[in-house]
Amino acid sequence: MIWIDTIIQGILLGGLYALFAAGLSLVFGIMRLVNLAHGDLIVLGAFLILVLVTALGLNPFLATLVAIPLMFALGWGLQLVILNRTLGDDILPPLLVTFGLSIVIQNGLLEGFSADSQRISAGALETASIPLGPVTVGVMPLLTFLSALAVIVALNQLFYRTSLGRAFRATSDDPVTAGLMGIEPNRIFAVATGIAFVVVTIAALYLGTRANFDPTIGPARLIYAFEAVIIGGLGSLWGTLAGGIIIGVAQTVGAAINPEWQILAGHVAFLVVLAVRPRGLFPKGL
Amino acid sequence: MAFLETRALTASYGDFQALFGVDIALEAGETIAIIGANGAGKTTLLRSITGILRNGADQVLFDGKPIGTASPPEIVRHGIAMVPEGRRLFPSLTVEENLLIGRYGRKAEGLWNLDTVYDLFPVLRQRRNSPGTALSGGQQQMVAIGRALMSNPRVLLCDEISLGLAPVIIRDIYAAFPRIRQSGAAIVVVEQDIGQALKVADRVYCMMEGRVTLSGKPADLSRDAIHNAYFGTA
Amino acid sequence: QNSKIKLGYVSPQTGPLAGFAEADNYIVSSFLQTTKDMGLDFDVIVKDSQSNPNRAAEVARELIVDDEVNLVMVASTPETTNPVATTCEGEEVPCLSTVAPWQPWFIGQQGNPGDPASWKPFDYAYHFFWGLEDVIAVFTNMWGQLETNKQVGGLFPNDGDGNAWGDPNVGFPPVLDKLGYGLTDPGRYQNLTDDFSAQINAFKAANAEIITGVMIPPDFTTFWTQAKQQGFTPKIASIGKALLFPSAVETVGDQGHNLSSEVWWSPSHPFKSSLTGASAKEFADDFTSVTGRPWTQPIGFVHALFEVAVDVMKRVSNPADGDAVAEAIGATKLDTLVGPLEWGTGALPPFAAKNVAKTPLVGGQWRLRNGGGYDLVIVDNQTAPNIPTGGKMEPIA
Amino acid sequence: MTTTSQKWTVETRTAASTVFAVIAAVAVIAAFAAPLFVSRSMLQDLFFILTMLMLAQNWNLLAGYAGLVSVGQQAFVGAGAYAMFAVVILGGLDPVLALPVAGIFAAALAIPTAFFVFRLDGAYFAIGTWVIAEVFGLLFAQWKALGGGTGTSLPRDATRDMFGVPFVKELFDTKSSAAADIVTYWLALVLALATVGFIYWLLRSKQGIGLASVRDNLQAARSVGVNASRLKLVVYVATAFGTGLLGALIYIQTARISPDAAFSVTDWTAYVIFIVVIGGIGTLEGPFVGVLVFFILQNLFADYGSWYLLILGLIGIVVMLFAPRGLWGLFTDKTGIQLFPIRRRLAGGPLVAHSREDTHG
Amino acid sequence: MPILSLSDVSKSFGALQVARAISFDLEKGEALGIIGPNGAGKSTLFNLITGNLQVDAGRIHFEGRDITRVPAEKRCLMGFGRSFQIPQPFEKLTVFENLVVAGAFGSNLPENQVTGLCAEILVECGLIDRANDPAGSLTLLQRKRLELARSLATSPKVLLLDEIAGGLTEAECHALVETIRAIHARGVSIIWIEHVLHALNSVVSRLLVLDFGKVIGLGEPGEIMASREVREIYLGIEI
Ligand SMILES: Nc1ncnc2c1ncn2[C@@H]1O[C@H](COP(=O)(O)OP(=O)(O)OP(=O)(O)O)[C@@H](O)[C@H]1O
Ligand SMILES: Nc1ncnc2c1ncn2[C@@H]1O[C@H](COP(=O)(O)OP(=O)(O)OP(=O)(O)O)[C@@H](O)[C@H]1O
Ligand SMILES: [Mg+2]
Ligand SMILES: [Mg+2]
Repeated sequence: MIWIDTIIQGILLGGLYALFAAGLSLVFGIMRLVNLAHGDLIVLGAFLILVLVTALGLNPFLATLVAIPLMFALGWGLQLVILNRTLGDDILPPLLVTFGLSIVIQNGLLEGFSADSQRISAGALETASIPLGPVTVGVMPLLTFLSALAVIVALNQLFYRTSLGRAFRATSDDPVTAGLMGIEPNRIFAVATGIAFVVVTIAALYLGTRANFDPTIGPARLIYAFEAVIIGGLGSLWGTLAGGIIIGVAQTVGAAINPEWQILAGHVAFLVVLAVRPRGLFPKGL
Repeated sequence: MAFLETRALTASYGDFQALFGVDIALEAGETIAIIGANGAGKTTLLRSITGILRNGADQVLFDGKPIGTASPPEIVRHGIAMVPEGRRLFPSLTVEENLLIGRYGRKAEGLWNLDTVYDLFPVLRQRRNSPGTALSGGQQQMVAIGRALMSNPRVLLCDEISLGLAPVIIRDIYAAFPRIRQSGAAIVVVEQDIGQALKVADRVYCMMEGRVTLSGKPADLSRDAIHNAYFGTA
Repeated sequence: QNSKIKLGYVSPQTGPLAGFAEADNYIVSSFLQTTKDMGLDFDVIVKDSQSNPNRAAEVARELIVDDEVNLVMVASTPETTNPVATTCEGEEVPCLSTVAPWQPWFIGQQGNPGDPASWKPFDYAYHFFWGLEDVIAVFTNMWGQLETNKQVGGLFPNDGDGNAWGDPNVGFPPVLDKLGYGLTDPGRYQNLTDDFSAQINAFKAANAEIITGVMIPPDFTTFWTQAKQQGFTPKIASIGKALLFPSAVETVGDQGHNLSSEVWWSPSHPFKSSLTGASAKEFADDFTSVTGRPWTQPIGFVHALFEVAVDVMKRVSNPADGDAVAEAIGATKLDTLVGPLEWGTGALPPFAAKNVAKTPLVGGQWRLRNGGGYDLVIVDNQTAPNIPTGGKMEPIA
Repeated sequence: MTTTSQKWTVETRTAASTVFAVIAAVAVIAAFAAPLFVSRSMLQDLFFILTMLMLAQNWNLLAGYAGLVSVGQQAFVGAGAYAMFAVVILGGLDPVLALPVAGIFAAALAIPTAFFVFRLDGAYFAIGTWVIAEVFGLLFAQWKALGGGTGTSLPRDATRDMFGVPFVKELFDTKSSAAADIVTYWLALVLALATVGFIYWLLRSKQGIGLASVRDNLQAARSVGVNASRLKLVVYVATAFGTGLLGALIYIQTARISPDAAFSVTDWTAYVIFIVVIGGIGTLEGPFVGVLVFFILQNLFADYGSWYLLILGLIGIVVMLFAPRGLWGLFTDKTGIQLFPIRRRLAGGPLVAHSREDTHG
Repeated sequence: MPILSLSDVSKSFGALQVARAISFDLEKGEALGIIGPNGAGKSTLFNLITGNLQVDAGRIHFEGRDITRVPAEKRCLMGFGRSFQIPQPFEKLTVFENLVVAGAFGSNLPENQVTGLCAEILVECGLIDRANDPAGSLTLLQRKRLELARSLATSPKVLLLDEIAGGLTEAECHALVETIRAIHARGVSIIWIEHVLHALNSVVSRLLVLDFGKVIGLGEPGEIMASREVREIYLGIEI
């Protein structure tokens, strides 16, 4: 009984991590860009939604819809102006630049919003739940999980059913030859980052409504997102979902044994998967 | 004025200079061949034309316009398409997707579309849903050519399309050339297979160590002259 | 005294603990104004720990070595006070700290926290605040006002506060046991955990009607939200640290009604500043009118730090004599904005008596205001009857 | 092969390096004498500079020379520091003697760690090392005898009676804490010399040129007999040793430890990466430049709180975008000056070109 | 006993089979030539022999020992030296340093003991006047010479040469042949992949023909060149 609940809560938590990770996975998969600012960008998105909610009195879901185009434009511009210059074989430039960005975002938000804990209010939804047989499932966690699922299905559709998706994959395979097809790799990358920022905004909605956030909490969640991406396998979005779920379930199961092991269990699951499958569960090209 | 022209074209990879003032000219509808030993700079020449290597603006002219500083996608929009050395199919795309992506940057109307490419290389129609890299080398080369044709180019650059192919397959591929010429495209073939090159080309340029050492009509070139141009004189 | 007296002050002005330091500017500038008016020549050098223990130790060293301050003051959570106090002790410079229960402050600075025999008092580090025994008393007094099954669920993280609260010798467990409460303590969790289902399941299984613990605000929100989703609603939730600030309570929306917490200072405390003579109420009102922000508990204590500093410096002939200053701190007897302070006398175990002065603690509940927002109402004062209550303990609906 | 008995020799020195060697020797002597004539605060600044320099040199060896971009070096800082606390508090050892213990402990941890992370490449390696460091932090947070998540402080007497402190106290006639500062400063100075000396020696040795070849072309290096994975492992373990030892030294001075502080990715890896990259990765000189820049920035702006960090972030971004080889890279590109030359120049013998006919007789 | 022996060595890249059950022996002191069309799998075969690639199936023996799973660097120490078809210099090192790496690691000697050896090889390969220049600044021909020089510095027992004569003038080609003959005369066994057949045939005593990863001929150069199959494959290149 308790174990079923533990697993279900773990899967739902995994949905949250997968949602955090999906944008990262997209960017990592297409341009091998390790974005250390991803966690802070989610926090930035949450603040944007918060501002829209408080300033315009919008419902958080509506506010997210308003935030999405803004964040898309931000991602697009960021990639075009800064991140494209860092791409290449060497992994250090993107690492350092996005780390710098992470510091800039965190401290910029601190200046703008102070260190106060904030939360986006989702009203009665916050504590609503649905009884599902022996377990009770919170509506927000469920929505989070379903959103993660929807994001991953949508990204897969985009990837495998559209001409833009073909261009993404081609550029990711071989940017030089993609250029010979008339694809501008820099613009394609900018669009990809823009889309990743849309996913970031959706993640921000759930980060902001789930619990408190403040300008400094980004990095703590980043590592789980990275773990999900890596054990999922480079470029596999379903893998990212699976990776998120593995970490989520490992955490709740670890906690059920003893809360001391909760976070450790997630990391250990990550290391175990890597020891067995260094390229992740579903590496591209298999 | 020639249709596509390079003037005193130079190119380097870092410290290493690969081209030293190359002049070639291509007339509309014409097919030229560029031959030369390994490392002579043939691929480098094509990479310069397609904008992968950037040059001085006036070092490459197309229709009289300087395009030396244009990026590869801009070159594609001008109507210059390339079949790159080593085929370079996109491994995560199927055969059909590989073909479709050829239209991404230039959706010009013309003879070539999925159907006509499949007519040209019927075997591809059967394999349309396999990953491009699961094909045999010859079939991959067909995809690479088809992919370039999908943009209905005005100039088609082919880099060593017979490389690594069995003689029969090379025959099949070159058998497609007359149809490509009929569609109006001018063609540059880079070949090490001199016999093949001489057969399809209207004119031939021979390169050695980054320079053009010989040019002319196939019929006018003697074996010895080609040999000298290839390896230098003793 | 004609030479300038230099005070160093370390607090977490940025980073996750910044809420504790939000009144610093206000307090320091009004302090400088007041002392100037009194004809005293004080200089205050403020350093930001960035909520980072490494940085806290580093800036403490800067204060001592570069700025050669006469007294180091530090406030807010063991993560800030302990590195600073340790540094001062090593440097033989007097240090005055507050806003951390005395156990994590004192025991946390001992080489081997597990071995009480090895604990030693400090020569230069002095502290004033309440201790775990006080918060335990306050919480259990509040619980005693209501009818419950006496089953308690504990939420103690693996940090300075959590380890002290959950400690089997000095923390909650032995006292609750003695008072007949059953404690379910699933274990120390890490801060910034995303899921509390293990704890919720354990509490449900134990049928806990009371929840207690010392949590950081984001974790409490996560826990409380998830508990509600899982249909777990205790009658009482008395949580330390997480519920200090109104903004933190507001983050749980309407679900914050009747959450209870420790109250170390409020505008209704019947104390006056020894510096300005302002009552707690006047002080809080002035803070709000100057900064536009609501009062919070730490502001009284930060002010009190400066009160003690002035009092001590008045009593020493040479402020640069660290030993004399330290001795003077130990001899302080002062009525401050947070209550009367006196070292060496309080109800403390012998090892800590020298370095710790205790301040009163009462219990309060957050009540949802009609127009939105929360009020902190003091509901239990058995531990300090001179602090008036504003109501009675109510169960969570 | 014809073996003519020409006297071929190899040179590495350059004019600049000779001049520099002289200046450096003077500087080192001055540095040792520094406690005589600089203020205590200056001494502490120097200690900070030296420790950051060593962390940076270690990371530079790892990432810049062996291509192992780790973002998890805090694992070894923390492990070394905790090892020191453990042997001092629980074992009663002198903190100075605890230093090598800390280094060995960190190196010993590096071996099982390598088992995991060496299966990974590039970005995966980077994230893998980060996760391992988190795991270490969480595990040490369970060590109740050292305070668990609360952390603990070094007993006052431990540093007061530390090796050399009573002596220095006598010698300089100061209080214990100042004497301890002098001792830790000297230790840092000796270690810094040893670190730079070791790295320079390594780079000039056979193993160093092997590393350089691996960095240039892994396949070709293996084909001429360079055991790339062993070299990388050796470097990884050696830097773990150095980093762990440093962690212990730093925490002798800080005297208080907690898992969050000792395993802080920002303090022990991010700033270090910043230093190396600003200065110039893959050069011995780069970390010197970087640490000075970092120190100056910190002194100028650290009191501005979040603005300081914001500026630091921006500078990092700008340098990476516009001077990816760092400030020292810019300087050498302009001047060609190298202070630690590792080029082996062939000299002697008739360096005139021989035609083949000559050699084959 | 043959110095090198391959039995049923196979290798695929995904669906592409580049070595199909290749078996042959190399006698000690022998010089063997390999020819075949582009993409036949010649360079891949070298990579399998030197351990830069792992075989999918089959065994490789060196001096009677099974070395199928021995890593590349160990094989080099055992006595394999190779050149790469596409030169792979250590670009940031000087020409001399390129040889020092090979000499010190490949022959497992202290660095200072290989100075003379490296210098002599540079003289022999005509690179001595570029000794102190970064290898990245060499021209293609010099890079190819560096490949040869570097492989010699490892003091190989078996030397694997991959297309080192392409693009040389007659005179240069002649000098190269002389150099290789001299190396051969010192007792080094040689396998040489080359399209320049006249150069190849003046050194090797046997030819192996690869096509689509299969051995389609192995024997005397004269005999092999006479076979119809081979002539057909080289149809294009014979002007
Ligand atoms: N990316 C590169 N970096 C450095 N040098 C290069 C690069 N690509 C080619 N070169 C060099 O440039 C010269 C010309 O090469 P290019 O590829 O143009 O020759 P090619 O005539 O196409 O030869 P092949 O017949 O082998 O294809 C060669 O010496 C080659 O080594
Ligand atoms: N790492 C690799 N991954 C996938 N395919 C490869 C790889 N290396 C080589 N190939 C393919 O294997 C085949 C054989 O290549 P190889 O280089 O062995 O040919 P070769 O006989 O040396 O040709 P050439 O005469 O042109 O040098 C080619 O089709 C090549 O594209
Ligand atoms: Mg080419
Ligand atoms: Mg080859």
